[in-house]
Amino acid sequence: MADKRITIRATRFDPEKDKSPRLQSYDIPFSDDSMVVLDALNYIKSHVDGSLSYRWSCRMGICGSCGMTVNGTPKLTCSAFLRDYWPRSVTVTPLNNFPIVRDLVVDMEDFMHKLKSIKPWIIRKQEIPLGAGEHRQTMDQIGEFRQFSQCINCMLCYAACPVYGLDNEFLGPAAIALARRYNLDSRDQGTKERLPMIAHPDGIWECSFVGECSVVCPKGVDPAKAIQQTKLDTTMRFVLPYGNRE
Amino acid sequence: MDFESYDVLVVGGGLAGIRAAIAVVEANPRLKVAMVSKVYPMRSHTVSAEGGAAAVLRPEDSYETHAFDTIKGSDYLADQDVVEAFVREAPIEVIQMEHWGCPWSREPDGKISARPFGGMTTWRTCFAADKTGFHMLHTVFQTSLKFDQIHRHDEAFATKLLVEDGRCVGVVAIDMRSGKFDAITAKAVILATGGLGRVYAFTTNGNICTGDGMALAYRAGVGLKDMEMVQFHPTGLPFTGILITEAVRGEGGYLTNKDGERFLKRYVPNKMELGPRDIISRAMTTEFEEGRGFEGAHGKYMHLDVRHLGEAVIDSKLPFMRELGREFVGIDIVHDPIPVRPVQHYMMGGVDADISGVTPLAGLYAAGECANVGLNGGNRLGSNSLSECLVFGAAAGRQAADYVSSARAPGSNPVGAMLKDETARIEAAYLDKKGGDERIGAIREEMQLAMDVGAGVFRTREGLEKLTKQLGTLRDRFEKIKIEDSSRTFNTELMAAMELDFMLEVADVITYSALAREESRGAHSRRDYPERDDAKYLKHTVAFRTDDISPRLEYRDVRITNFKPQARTY
Amino acid sequence: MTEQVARRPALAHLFWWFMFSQGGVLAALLIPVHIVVQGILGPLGVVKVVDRHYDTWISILGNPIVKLYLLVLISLPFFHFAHRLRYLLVDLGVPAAKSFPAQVVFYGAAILVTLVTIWVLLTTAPISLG
Amino acid sequence: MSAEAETATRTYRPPMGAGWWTRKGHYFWYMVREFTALPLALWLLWLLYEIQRAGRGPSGYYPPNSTAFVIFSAICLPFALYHSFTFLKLAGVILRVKLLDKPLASGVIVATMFGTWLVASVVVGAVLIGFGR
Repeated sequence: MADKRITIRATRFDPEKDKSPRLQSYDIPFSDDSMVVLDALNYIKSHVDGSLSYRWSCRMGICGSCGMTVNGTPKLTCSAFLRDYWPRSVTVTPLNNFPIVRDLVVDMEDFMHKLKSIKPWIIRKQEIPLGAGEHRQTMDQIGEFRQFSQCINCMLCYAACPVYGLDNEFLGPAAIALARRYNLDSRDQGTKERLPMIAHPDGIWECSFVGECSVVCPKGVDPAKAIQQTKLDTTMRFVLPYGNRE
Repeated sequence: MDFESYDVLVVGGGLAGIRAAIAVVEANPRLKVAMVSKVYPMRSHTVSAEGGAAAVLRPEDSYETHAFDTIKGSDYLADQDVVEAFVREAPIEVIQMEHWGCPWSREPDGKISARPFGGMTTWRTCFAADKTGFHMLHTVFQTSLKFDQIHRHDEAFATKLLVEDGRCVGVVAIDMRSGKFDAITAKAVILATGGLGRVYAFTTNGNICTGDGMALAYRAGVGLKDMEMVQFHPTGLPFTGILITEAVRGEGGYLTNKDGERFLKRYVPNKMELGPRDIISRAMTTEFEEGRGFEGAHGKYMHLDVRHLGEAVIDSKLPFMRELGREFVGIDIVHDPIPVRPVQHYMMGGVDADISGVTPLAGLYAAGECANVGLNGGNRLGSNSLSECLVFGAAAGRQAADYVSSARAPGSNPVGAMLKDETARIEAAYLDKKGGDERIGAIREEMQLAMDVGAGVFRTREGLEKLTKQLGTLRDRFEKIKIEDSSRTFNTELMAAMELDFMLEVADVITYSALAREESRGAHSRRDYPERDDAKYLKHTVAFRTDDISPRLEYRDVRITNFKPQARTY
Repeated sequence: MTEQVARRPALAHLFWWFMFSQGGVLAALLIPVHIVVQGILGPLGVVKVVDRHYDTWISILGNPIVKLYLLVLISLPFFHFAHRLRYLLVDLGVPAAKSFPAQVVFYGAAILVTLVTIWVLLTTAPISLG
Repeated sequence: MSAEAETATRTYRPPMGAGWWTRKGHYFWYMVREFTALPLALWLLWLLYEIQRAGRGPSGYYPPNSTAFVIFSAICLPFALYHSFTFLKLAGVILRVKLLDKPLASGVIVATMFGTWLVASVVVGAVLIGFGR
């Protein structure tokens, strides 16, 4: 078999030198059908151009660091196979809607603040002592929130969300899905405490249900569903006479 | 010059590091904690742990059996007092995780469920489906967000421990975003930087597992203990090394060779697929050598077969495995066997630390995979490591909190000088260096392949000696590296160079420690010394850095309490 | 984040979203059949429709249940439309559509349509149960 | 990362552009969904006008039958159907209904929504046609 090759075009941006990002082309061997886009970037960094910067670690789709835009779609590059693009070229750009720090690295500090703001921890009126053992929780009760607990904070949903792109004040898909994860946990009593942040004008109400967040989510979290359900539940709290309860 | 100063500084943002940070502020809410991590904490490699966390929670179980299983699993190299304390603390920590929101899988009555695991005589591995590490890490990280006393320095790479008057008072770290060097000072430092799997080519470990904390401590004069004990997990996916959890076997999966035979009957007839990792990895390697493995595009492999478990069990207990199979191999594990082969997975050895994480250097503590507190000995049992991170992370945190109540704050004068020296060293060695022509990537790949061959599942004197020479050559070539990236902003090439520097250091320690242990114990299997030798080697290896190429090795007796060493058969 | 302390659930947003969703359901369930029957089949003469003759039309418009139905049919969807069109402007790059004055204009228009509908329904045909 | 470092480095924020919704089919169809509001609003305003016209008395009343009006309705109809289809489907996906303590599958809820649509259409259609002459 003749040596297969593939063209990778990657965003280059060094704030110390460049005014704006540009694309650089690399022609590299596509030596193994199991190669993913991340392998291609690693090949470039090891053998062609050591200055290409990007984040990655687990390369098994769970650490959430290698999210980039691949041919226009937000993807985890560790599970985007080159064979699905070849013989076309692959264009790798940073995740949309985030400030670019360097090359393929984006600034996600905004999310880190938002994550904290929704109080993603178990809130209880009365803590039970460790000696009393575990809270009882059935698999059905876990089923209520399991889907929303699968978020790996990879930021693909924020990159896909035009509402966030148009206005970064929007709380955003992952943060709201995680708030819902705790609200639905039978051990948690903090729904009311999270309400001011969730039902804020920059919270759930800003979402216009484009739904692309759920399309790109690599873990099936379905943040769009989480947001609409939270809108509905929050509304019911106030509309139904018995709704505003804990 | 003023530096950001804290009471306790935690290096590393994985399960052990975050647990330690929380333990500090729980012990004393007035303490200020810094957490320095080279990645955002939820990217830490804990996230990839799948199978579960061991703890005695069921009434039928007992501390004694958990302790015995762990000690036998360690091939009697574990310190038995440490193991006995560990098994008592583990259930408390697992309950603590439950209170913090970890979605543990449950029994019908709502209690935390458990599954069987390799080397454990009963069901005691608590799990959250097959994403246990992911759920635990996100739970503990998100819980840590409620403590305003914990100040995070995300994406900051620690390059050196600051040592003043014989005590550790902080680190020099480079902020990836700005490229700025900073001294972050504290009265105590807890290392929780994880493993070193990237020293090997075929590993389950993420890109970030480069042995940083071990190298930092080693360079500060602290010994590295039992570094020859490298765990190879029997079931990694060929090519990627992605881990297929031991829980697959725990839930009843079969390992079969190319004749369709469950070959483990020749090696661990009583435990079969639930044998310990070191023995099963050797069994697979032996089968490969004797021609009974499958031949694939990415080397030899075996089949891990769960088809008989049925879709319902797979989807409730092993959903992530099905996802990984689909995503990365293009198979549905409900209908197809999974190709697997042994893969580097875990480092039993690490920074010499005691039962409370205390190291010989005052003010320095260590916990998690980067530490060796004496729990895992020659072979760690699956699902003990997540519990270890919790138990010993918390212990180190409490101990450090106690220590800083009486320790004085570091002075800024010597720290300023040390920061200047370290900045100058890195600039001279990497950033301002001219004329190098060696690529980091090339040296790293050669090191990894050499380690796979020389310090793998089976070792020999010839292989290890050859490896020391190869590593020496690579070290020489490393002096001539070229950094193409001249930017200060998010310079991942600079970070990769410093990581490679650390890896070459720990690779050396692994090799020399392995060369000196002339016996086979746990994961350390010498072809030329196939028997365990309790008379000579019922001892920990402790390696110290010297100015010479090879480390100085000391041996320390293993602490035996209730379990006399006996033949290890399953 | 100090602003967090001051944050309260946005009850106005909650109310308008509630109206939006109710209007959306009604529009989805009812509008297509009206368009098909009154807008296409009737004018083309395919079927006989109640608004084709003055007396059938005026008599059904006199029915109080019909009046109520028409009020709901016409006014509620306008709260849906107001919301969507406001965000359509946001999507097209007009962030001013998020502002309070814009909310007054859009939701005010929906209220206006409601008032006009009430007036029209009350003045068109006298209420009769015949 | 410290606040100081954050301000020390410059970042590049790519502009979003008002044409973002043309980049992807999904975005485009979302915009179409939102746009349905406009034709539907116009059609309802026409209906309101029709009702008002009936109030002017029998002498000037003529049934609505201009070609332009049929064309206008024919244009509105696909938008109406698209709104109904998307709204009912999405509402079905987000609604959580429990029956005997078991959550109902969203497929069942979506089917119920479409069933309700069918029944409502038949009833309203029957009244509009049944009282016609």
